[in-house]
Amino acid sequence: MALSREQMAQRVARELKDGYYVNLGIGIPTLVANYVPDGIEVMLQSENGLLGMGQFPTEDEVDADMINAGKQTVTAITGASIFSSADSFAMIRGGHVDLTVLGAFEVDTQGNIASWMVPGKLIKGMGGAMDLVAGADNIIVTMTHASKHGESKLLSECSLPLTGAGCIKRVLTDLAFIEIKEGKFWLLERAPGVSVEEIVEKTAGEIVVPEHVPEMAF
Amino acid sequence: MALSREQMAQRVARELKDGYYVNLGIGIPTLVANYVPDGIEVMLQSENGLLGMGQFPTEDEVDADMINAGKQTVTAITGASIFSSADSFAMIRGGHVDLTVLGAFEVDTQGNIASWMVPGKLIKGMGGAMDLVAGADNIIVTMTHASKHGESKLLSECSLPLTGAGCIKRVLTDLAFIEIKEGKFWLLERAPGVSVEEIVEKTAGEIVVPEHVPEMAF
Amino acid sequence: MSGFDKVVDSYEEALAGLDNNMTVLAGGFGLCGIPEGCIAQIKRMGVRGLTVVSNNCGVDGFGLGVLLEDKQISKMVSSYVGENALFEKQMMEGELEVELTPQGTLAEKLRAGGAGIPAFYTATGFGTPIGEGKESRQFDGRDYILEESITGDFAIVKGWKADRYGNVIYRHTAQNFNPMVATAGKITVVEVEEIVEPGELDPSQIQTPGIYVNRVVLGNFEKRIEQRTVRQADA
Amino acid sequence: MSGFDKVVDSYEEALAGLDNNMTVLAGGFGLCGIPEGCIAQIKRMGVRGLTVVSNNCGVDGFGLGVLLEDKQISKMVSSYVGENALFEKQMMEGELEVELTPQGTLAEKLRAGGAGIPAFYTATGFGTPIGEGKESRQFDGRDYILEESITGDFAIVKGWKADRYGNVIYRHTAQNFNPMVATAGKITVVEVEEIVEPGELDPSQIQTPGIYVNRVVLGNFEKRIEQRTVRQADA
Repeated sequence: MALSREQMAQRVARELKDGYYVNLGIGIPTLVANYVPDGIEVMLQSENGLLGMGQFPTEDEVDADMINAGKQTVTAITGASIFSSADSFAMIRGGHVDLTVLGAFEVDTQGNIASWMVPGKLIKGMGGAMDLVAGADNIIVTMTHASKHGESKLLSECSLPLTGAGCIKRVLTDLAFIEIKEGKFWLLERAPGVSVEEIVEKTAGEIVVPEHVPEMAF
Repeated sequence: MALSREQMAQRVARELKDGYYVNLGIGIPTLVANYVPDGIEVMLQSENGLLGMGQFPTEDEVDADMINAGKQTVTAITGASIFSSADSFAMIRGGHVDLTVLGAFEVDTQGNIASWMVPGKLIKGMGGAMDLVAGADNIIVTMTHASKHGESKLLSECSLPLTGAGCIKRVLTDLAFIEIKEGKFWLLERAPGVSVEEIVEKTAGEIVVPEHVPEMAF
Repeated sequence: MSGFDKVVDSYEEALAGLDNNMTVLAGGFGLCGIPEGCIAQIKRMGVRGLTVVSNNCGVDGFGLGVLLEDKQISKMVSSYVGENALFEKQMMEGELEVELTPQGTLAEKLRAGGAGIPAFYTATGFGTPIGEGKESRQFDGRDYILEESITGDFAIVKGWKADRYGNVIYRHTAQNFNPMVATAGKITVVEVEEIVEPGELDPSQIQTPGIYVNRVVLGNFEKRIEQRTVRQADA
Repeated sequence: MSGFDKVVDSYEEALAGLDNNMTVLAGGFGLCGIPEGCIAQIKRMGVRGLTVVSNNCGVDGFGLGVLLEDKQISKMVSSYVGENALFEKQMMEGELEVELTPQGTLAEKLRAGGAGIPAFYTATGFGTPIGEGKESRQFDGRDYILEESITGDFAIVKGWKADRYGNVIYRHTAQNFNPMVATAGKITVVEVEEIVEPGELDPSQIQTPGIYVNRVVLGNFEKRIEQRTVRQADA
């Protein structure tokens, strides 16, 4: 069965390591914070200028001057630091964030990602996404494997305008965990009960399937 | 008579305006701070990261962590700010300093300045001088009009390696106050008792002399 | 030090000289840390044809959004502008030009503008529509695009506290774009919640030194919250 | 948060992994705010062939000058190096390569190195020996040269206080090059006068966030003064 949003977040959370500074995008990536494994501590970077983002405030703690990149009211953990947007993106662009998790419309076998613009539809802007994908060495993209109409989002070449070129190495979909290298997708794991055949069928770009494909367990 | 170092500083100080942020180089420029006219307040920028440099400390106030760009112990005035070298030179390079005063070996009619290196002699480095001359719109160079051997330092073309190209508009020497524009020197004022003839004779580059050349008064 | 006293008594004085067709740089992220009073004054002044550089354009009826009501903005330079129906409408109808710029590139362009750096290379946007028409080159085998700096006629900034000399500190994440914007305006106006005497702010903790600031004005702030997210207090 | 505890117990641990022919970035201006303990440890380790990037190279017998005694430095990147007889001698005899870089350009190269900006344009040095062989171009009618960023294998930094997470603040003008150096090392080591617990430093006042810092070590500092200038106390 396809992974739920929570399961996707849970699977991504297993990639966290103790001491990681992590930037989580909006949507499923945000949920990853709820599944940090025991014994592991991570610090969340919010690109509006906060390192060490905490939980939402209580009603009493709400402070208009304390928000995250999603413009939500948040708190800061003990030991957090707060800085300007230029300093925040110096951190991001300079490759100092250990892991970035973000959503996408499409990725392709070249590691390209499209996530910000659909021609003909209203374009709201890329926000910090282009900086995040260009700056990070270690990115996990989370998205559904195919659109509601069954069209694959894992392509040989993105059809939408790119957010970044050649920067994505790992994708977690609701069906599979996939690595991108040497111009191909490589199937690493499959969702519980999802067949390799279904994954291959729903992957438009070239995909390499090893002899044994482990099933994720939750 | 040629101006003393103190008189040179005093003359430069008359160019100060209330509210000016000023960077003073080592030597005669440093003395300018002693002659700030009544009713005028300036704030001194020291390029190691201090805006609002104060006087030297008393013995009791000496603090190894509080120095100026000449590596001298200093104090900070009330209302000073302290920042990194990158931020300090952002200020300088970005043209936010209102007046920069510094010494030189030579200047020429193109506004070029040579102040940091004599081929064949030990080269210590340019420190912040290249940034200062490139960043400032408003610079006054202070130097003697001629070398000890009587050789003019106001040339049609600098003979020494440059510190900056086309950036100097005003020079105060021990003999004259001179403007540089349209590829020529323009004599503005002469030191008390110094003749126009002497100035012209000691100026190697083309110099324009107006009908009346005011004498400086002290 | 009268020459360094930057405090003005009104927003009229604070924005004196702002005229049609100028470029205005505005601090803030979403509705957080925005110069509310300066925006209101710009609306009152009725100046038009403005190019506004700001990460976002407020919401309908608040923040920079209010300048859309009388079509005072002709061009926005932003990274994200989607929170505003009037914005959409004017953009769709071609009344409002929009130059989308990646958030980090926008922050760096403003910093560069203040720091006398005319242009810099960044990997952000290479191979995307943002890189099209821009010069690109490789360093160490990686592709980068050339981005030029931004400066403005006026910078409007929201600080927390400022002293009379224009030294400013910001509160929490209301810092955001404000420090860079403050460096990049020909005339920089800072509105604050509190004006203090020189010496009250620790010199090493000043985030915008007074050299960048032309005018300081005491403001009143609504501080509207865009996404009020809360958790239950622990029992 | 054990994964974020950056404190190590000794300078041996702090500089573990430093090897011959590496590039070391060092904070400090003159003898102010220099990482005294790290320098002493590099001397003890005896590593050689180092490229050292630092505004100055100390004096004879103190600061980076001590690394000259056993010829551990093969190249210095600095803006001003004149305070040191041994330095002169090694430079004159060709044992020590020196790359002079304008002070502001050096600061910006280090900032750029940490910030993922491979190169930027500056007017500083155009038309001088520093601009020779460098690409130049005009923006808005003015000439600029292209300068590339600097990063290093190790960054050695002198802070005032750090918490266990590696958040650092600096004291007065001992800040100088330290914050930029801290961002540009593959491994960044910060030695401080005091280690405090997380939360003791105000988040908005942290000058180097812990994300840049790999190791924090408690030091003892001589803080030698290069130019002791004093005035008479007022009567």
